[in-house]
Formats: sequence, C-alpha cells, structure tokens
Amino acid sequence: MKKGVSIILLLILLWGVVAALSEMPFGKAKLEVAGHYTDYGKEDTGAANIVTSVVLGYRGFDTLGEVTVLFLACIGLAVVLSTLKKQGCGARQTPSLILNTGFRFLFPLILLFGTYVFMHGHLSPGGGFQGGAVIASGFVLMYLSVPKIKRLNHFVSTLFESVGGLIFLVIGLIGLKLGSQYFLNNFLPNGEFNTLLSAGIIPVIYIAIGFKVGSELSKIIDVLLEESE
Amino acid sequence: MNEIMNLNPVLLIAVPIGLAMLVPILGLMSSKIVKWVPVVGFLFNSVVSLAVLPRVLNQPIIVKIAGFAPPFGINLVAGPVGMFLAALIAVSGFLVAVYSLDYIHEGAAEKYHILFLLLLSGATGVVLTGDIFNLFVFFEILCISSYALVAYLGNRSGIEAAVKYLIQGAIGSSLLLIGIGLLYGQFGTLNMADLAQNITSFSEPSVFVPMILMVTGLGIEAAIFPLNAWLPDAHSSAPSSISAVLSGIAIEVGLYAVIRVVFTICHVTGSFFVFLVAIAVVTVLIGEMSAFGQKNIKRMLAYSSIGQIGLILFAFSLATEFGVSGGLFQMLSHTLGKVLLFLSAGYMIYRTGSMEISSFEGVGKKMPWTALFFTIGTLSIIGLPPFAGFSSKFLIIKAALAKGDLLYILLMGIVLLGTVIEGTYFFRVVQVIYFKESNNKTEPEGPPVSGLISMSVFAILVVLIGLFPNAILKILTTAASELLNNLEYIRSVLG
Amino acid sequence: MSFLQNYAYYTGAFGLILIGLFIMMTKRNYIKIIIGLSILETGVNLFLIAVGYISGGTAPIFSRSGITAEKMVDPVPQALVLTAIVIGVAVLGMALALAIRLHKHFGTLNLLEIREQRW
Amino acid sequence: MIIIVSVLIIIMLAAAVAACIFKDLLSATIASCMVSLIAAVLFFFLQAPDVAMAEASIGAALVTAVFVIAIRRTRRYEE
Repeated sequence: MKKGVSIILLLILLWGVVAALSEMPFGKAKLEVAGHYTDYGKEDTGAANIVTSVVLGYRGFDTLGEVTVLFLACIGLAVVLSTLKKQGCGARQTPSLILNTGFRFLFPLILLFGTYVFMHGHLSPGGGFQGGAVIASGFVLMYLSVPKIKRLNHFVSTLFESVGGLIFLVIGLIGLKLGSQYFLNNFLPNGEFNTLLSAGIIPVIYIAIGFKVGSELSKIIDVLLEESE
Repeated sequence: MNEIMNLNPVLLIAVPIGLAMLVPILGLMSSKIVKWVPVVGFLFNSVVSLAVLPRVLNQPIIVKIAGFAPPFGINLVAGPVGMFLAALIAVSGFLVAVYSLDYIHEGAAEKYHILFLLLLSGATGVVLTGDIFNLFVFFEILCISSYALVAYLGNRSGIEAAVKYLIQGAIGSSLLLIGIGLLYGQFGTLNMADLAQNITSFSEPSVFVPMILMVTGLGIEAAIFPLNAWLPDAHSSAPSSISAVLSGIAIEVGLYAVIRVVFTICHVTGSFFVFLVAIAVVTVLIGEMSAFGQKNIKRMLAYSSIGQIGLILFAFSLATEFGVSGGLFQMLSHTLGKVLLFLSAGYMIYRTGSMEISSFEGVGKKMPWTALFFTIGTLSIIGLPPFAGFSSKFLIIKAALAKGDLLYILLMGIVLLGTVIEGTYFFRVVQVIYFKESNNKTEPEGPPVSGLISMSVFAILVVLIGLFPNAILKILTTAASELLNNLEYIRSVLG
Repeated sequence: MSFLQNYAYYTGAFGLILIGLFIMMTKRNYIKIIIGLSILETGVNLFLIAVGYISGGTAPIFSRSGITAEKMVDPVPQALVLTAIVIGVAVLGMALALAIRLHKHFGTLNLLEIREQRW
Repeated sequence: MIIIVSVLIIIMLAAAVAACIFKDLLSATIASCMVSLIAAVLFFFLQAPDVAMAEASIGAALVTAVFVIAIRRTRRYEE
C-alpha cells in the first residue's frame, strides 16, 4: 500500500520533470549571466579559477551562509549529544602496526596537501571547503590509527571556528566601510594574474575558511565519537 | 538618527551572524555575558529596521553585495514587504531574547543563544534576499537551527519530533533545490527579478513543474495542509520560547517564501488561486478541528497555528490589494498574539509542572499577570475587538466580500466557522484558568521581571495595533502593491 | 547513441533522486532513511552539474594558456553544488546525531515503533 | 567516452538500488559511498574538478565515516 502510493507519487514527479526537461537540452550554450562570469570574471575578481571567483566574488554572500550552516551544524550536533551521558562505543581493536606506521607517515602529508589545496583555491581546483575536508579526513585517519584516542583540543578548535568566521565577516564589513559601500567588496589590489598573491581578498578568506572548515568537520567526527574517559 | 537611517540593511543579517560566531569566544571568558548577546543583537536589528522602514516605503533599497549589479551579483531587496517582516522578526526576536534571559536555565545555554541568533538571522535573510539560491541557503540556516532547537531539551518527545521534522524538512529542501535547478537551466539566472522578467507564462510545464516543486518544498516549512504532519510535535516539544519563535515567525517566513515564488517569480493568475484558496480552507479546518480535541496546551496552540496559516494563505490567495494587505496584517497579529500565548503558557507550564490544560485550574488567582497576558493573546487570536486580531480578520472578511464572487463568500463562511471553533477551545482554557478552583494549595509564584517585561510589551503592542490599525495600514498597502505588482519589483531591482 | 549522449547524465541524476526518495518514503529504519537522503542529495548535485555542462567544454579555470572563455562550462552550478554539498553534510551530521539519541532513548531505530506523540 | 559514462551510471544506479535492498546497514553505507565516488568521477567528466574534489573528500570519505560511527553506536541490522 505504502509502496504503491509512493511509486505513484514518484511517477508523477518523474513525468513532471521530463516535461520540464524538454525545454533544456543537455550541453547547450551558456546563458547571459554565466557568460558574463567567464568573460569578465578574470578582470572583476582576479582569480584564475572562475568557480572560485563565483563562490567568493559574485556569490560571496552564499558562501557566508554556507560557512554559517557548517558552524550551525557543529553547534547543533553538540546540543543534540550534549545532554547524553558519556558512553563509549564499545571496545576498540588495537590498530595494526601497518596502520599506525602509515598514519605517522601520511598525517603530515595530508595536512600539507590540505593546506596547499586551500591556499591555491583561486588558481587551481579546490579551495577552503575542499582543503578543510582533506584536513578533516586526516583527523579521521588519526582516530582510526591511534590506539588511545587523543581528543581534539576544544579550546583550539573553538578558536579556529569562531575566528575563521569572524575574519570572513570583518573583511566583508571592511569592504562596506572602505572605498565603495558594498559588503564583501574586494578592497585589496588584484595583483598579478595567476600568482599566489593575487585576487585581492579571495586567498585571505579561503585560508580562514580552510582552517574553519577543517576544525569544524574534525569536531563533528570528534563529538560523534565521544569516548568515555 | 540620520546615520541609523542610512545604515546598510545587510547589517541586519551580518550582525547577528557575527555575534553568533563571537559567542563561543565570549563564552571562554565569561558565561554571564553570553545571554545578553541576543538581546543586544536584536535590539540593534529592531532599531535599524524600524528606522529604515519609513525610507523604503517610497523607494526600495537595493543592496548590491560585493558591488556587482543585480543579475550578476547577489542583491538584497529591502522593499516594504521585506523590511516590514524583518522589523517584525527583529522586534519579536528582541522581546523573546529578553524573555529567555531567565527562562533558559537548563541544558547548554550558550549553544541555545547561538542557535536562537542564527535561527532569526536565517529568517531575516529569507525575507530580505533577492536571489533564489541565497533564499535556499538562508532557508537551510533557518531549518537546521530549528531541528537542533526542537531537540534542545533532549527528552524523548523532543528527539522524536526533531527526527520527523528533519526527514520532512530535508525532502522539502531537496525538492526546492531541484526546482531551482530546473529554473536555472532554462533562464540562466538566479536573480528573482530577472527570473520574473523572463517568465512569461506560468502554465507551461517548464515553469509550472519547478513552481510546484518549490511551493511544495517551501510549503513543508510553512505547514500548508498536506505537508503539516511535523508541526504539532515539533512546536510542542521545543522550549516554550522557541515554540513561540517557531510558531510565530518560522512558519510565516516559510509562507512568505511561498508567496514570493507564486506572486513575484511566477506571477500566477486565475485558476491557480482557486486551488490555493481550497488548500487554505482545508488547512484552516484541519488545524482548528485538531486543536479542538487537544488536552495538551502547547499542542493546542501549535494546531491553532496551522489554522492561522490557513487563514493567512486564504487572504493572500484572494490576490487583491485588500486581501494581500489583510494577509500581511494577519501575519503581524498572529505573530504578536501567538508569541504572547506561548510565552505566557511557558511560565504557566513551568510553575504548574504540567502541559495538561486541566492542571491550570486556579492559575488566574495565583499568577494574575501571566493569566491576563494569556487572555489578551487568546482574545486577539480569536479576533475580538479591540485587539489586533480583530482588525486583521475584519480586513480579510472585507476583502473576501469585495471580491464579489459567491464562491469566495461561501468559503469565507467556512473560514469563519473555523474561527468559531477556535473561540470555543480557547475560551475553554480561559475558563479553566479563571473559574475553576484548584485543589492544589501550593503557591506558584509569578514569572521573573524579564519575562513580565517582554510579555507586557507584547500585550501592549497587541492592544495598540488593535486600537489604531490605520497607523500601519499605509505600510501594508504599499507592501501589498509590491507583492501584486511584479513589474514594479522588476523595475526597482533591475533599474 | 545521440539519445545516450543527451540523456545519460539526466537519467543517472533522476534515477538517484527517485531511488533516494523511494527509500525515504518506504523504509522504516531511520539510518536507512538517512542513507536515502544522502543518495537523494548526490542525485540533486549531479543534476545541477549536468545542467551547466556544455558539449566539448573545458573546466572553468585559466590554468594554462590556450583556454578561452567561450568553451568553458557554466561555473554557476558548480558554485551552487559546492554550497549544496556542504549544506548536505551539515544536515547528515545532524540527522546521525539524532539517530544516536533516538537509539539511546527508545532502543530502536524503527520509526513505526516510536509513536509517543499522536494527534 | 559516452560508453564509459553509461557503464558508470549503470553501476552507480545499481549501487543505489543495492543500498535500498541491503538489510545490513554497514553494507548499505558502503553502497552509498560508492554512489558518491562514481558521482565524483562523473563530476570530473562534466568538467567540474572543484566539485569532484569536494564530493570525493566530503561526500565519499567524511560522510561515510560519520555513518560508520553512527551505526557503531546504534545497531547494525535493519530489523
């Protein structure tokens, strides 16, 4: 009964979507707004990666919301699990020697790679979110391979989270006060195209986001693991 | 004063978000000041939004984020509708924050304040933004913080309600995102004014399907009839101050987004409104009839919110200037009345220790002020003069009659029947509060000063608006013409 | 062949969306429902990216010389999907934290057995 | 090229169906991880390297880790 009703609903959805898709063939040419971004994105924001120039330049306000959502998820997770009595998730197997040694070798490399990814967000694929996620996956590896779980330092992670978000906002507010009166306006010089120190405020914001996302995603894992001490 | 008037409306969103991110750092230093942060934030928001409001009545303020012109960058449209709702959110947020100063004492209070700030900044973002994807992002902020706050108390019913709410909310936001993708694929823009300019007819499947998807997705948050299963559980399991905000603000923001999609982006005409009116009438009846049988006060109030949402939707789908301004007025009076009801019920529950209506016997003598505020809220929601609810319901009735169609007059009759049911169950509660003697001899003390202040301000606002409805009628008619006349909206955004 | 060329990605995306919705609507186990949600989100993301594709286009990055703006694919859906992925992981994290709580309180994840609140 | 893509899409849909059928939640999680991984490859074919990176690191790695932790702290089999 339930399955039948849901299949009928899904078929109606499919029928509607197919009707709508007939207006938008796959692989057609870009429309006005996207064309503007690819044509002028280079001059407007100074980033070689047009996706970055859209994410932090044209649609930077979305990214502020996105950063807020992640911050929110971290807080919400802590709220949901905070009133719970501390309880371990059962006995852990001792990690094997290979895992442990591999971790020691890989962990610095993963952190380095994550840092590279978010530093070069305006030049190559990647950015604050991807770099932060890479760093967080390094911490997941740490939880897997270190026999006695080392808890994340909550003071440091709180500091990273808050300060990272605040840097983003403060840069936005500086843009509002300085020169032209626009929130998130790019007030730093664009610099030489396709070099590390270019694209104005974009690398600064991406570094802040990278630290913030890295510490937030690791904290989500950490809060979920919550072993009894 | 002049300087405040010239402040950028983007601060209404940026300042609460910034304060929320500042709270963990402040919490490391001192836990005492944390609870004042939302108060400060929403005081700022109230002052700014009330100061800017008169200015936008003549000319909407278009805020270009990062300095890119509208179709290319994100823009905020601080028009009459947006600023009116933002001011409403800010003022009620401020008063509820004052109320929470002493009300929130269990659980992780620091995180409560962060979530409260983010919930309302998400709501402000939804009403101010002029970009459909940006609306989605702020909508998610609103939804995720509500999930967390519903589960805040951490009891069995709270967790269960949050789980149900999250499943339905997540489906809703996915549907919304599919709708946005379909619109972007055809028109290549995400700006609401630009979309509205490009959409010529709403009845083609390529526009109709995304519109239905978006209305469904947003309608889950607005609790329109077939999508309202989560609401009574969620609103009754949250802390009372949060129930107040969810019932008074969150669902109205959802409804605002539905109205924005239907009126401004797709510019719907004719037969679709008949469909909306039918849904609205069913929503009123379902809400009021379910509320009638409730023994739990918060569930009763939550179901009554469903009925009120139906009434607001009914007013909007009349699609006349009278009707839309009546709907906006009803939003205002519902917010004030329902927040007042939840806040006063919160202390009555706290002092008697039970949510059952029957346990409120004798509260009228022991907590006279709280009982008085509850009664004022009740009378306003039912729609008796001289309270705010009367003026708004009267305006809606006038609008339905002015429509001149027998169908609408008939449906209005059904909606009035819903109001009669509403009156019955609310009077039953008032009767229990005042005219039943309690066997319980313990003396429940009244609420603390902060609670009294915030509730009395709400009560004063309800009475004042009820006595002088003409004072805000100008704002409402300007706002209604912004919603009805989407050419005006397009011209003011795109220039 | 041209049918495949035109509709392969859309079919994949909407296949995922339908399977995800089907799981969410019919399954009773809460974690299974969340798995459905994650499949649904992946499908929506794939659909958005497919909307922005241009036949024979290049990635929207001026990484080496010889890349022209005309042949670039649409960068906007990519920016949107980045946002959507992060929002998705936030919702999934919340949902799974609630799952842990649900199991602690009720001892089960079957939503049909959890019926404390009705009408 | 289009043949490879079609095969990948078929595998992806099969993995999604498998995630629907499996009673063992851990297997279902791995199947949905596979959906994410193949989606990341498809993003790369669609000229979206940024998104491919995000999907591979967030969608496939972190989300799966979160799922595994949650399953470990609740129960493994769907009753």
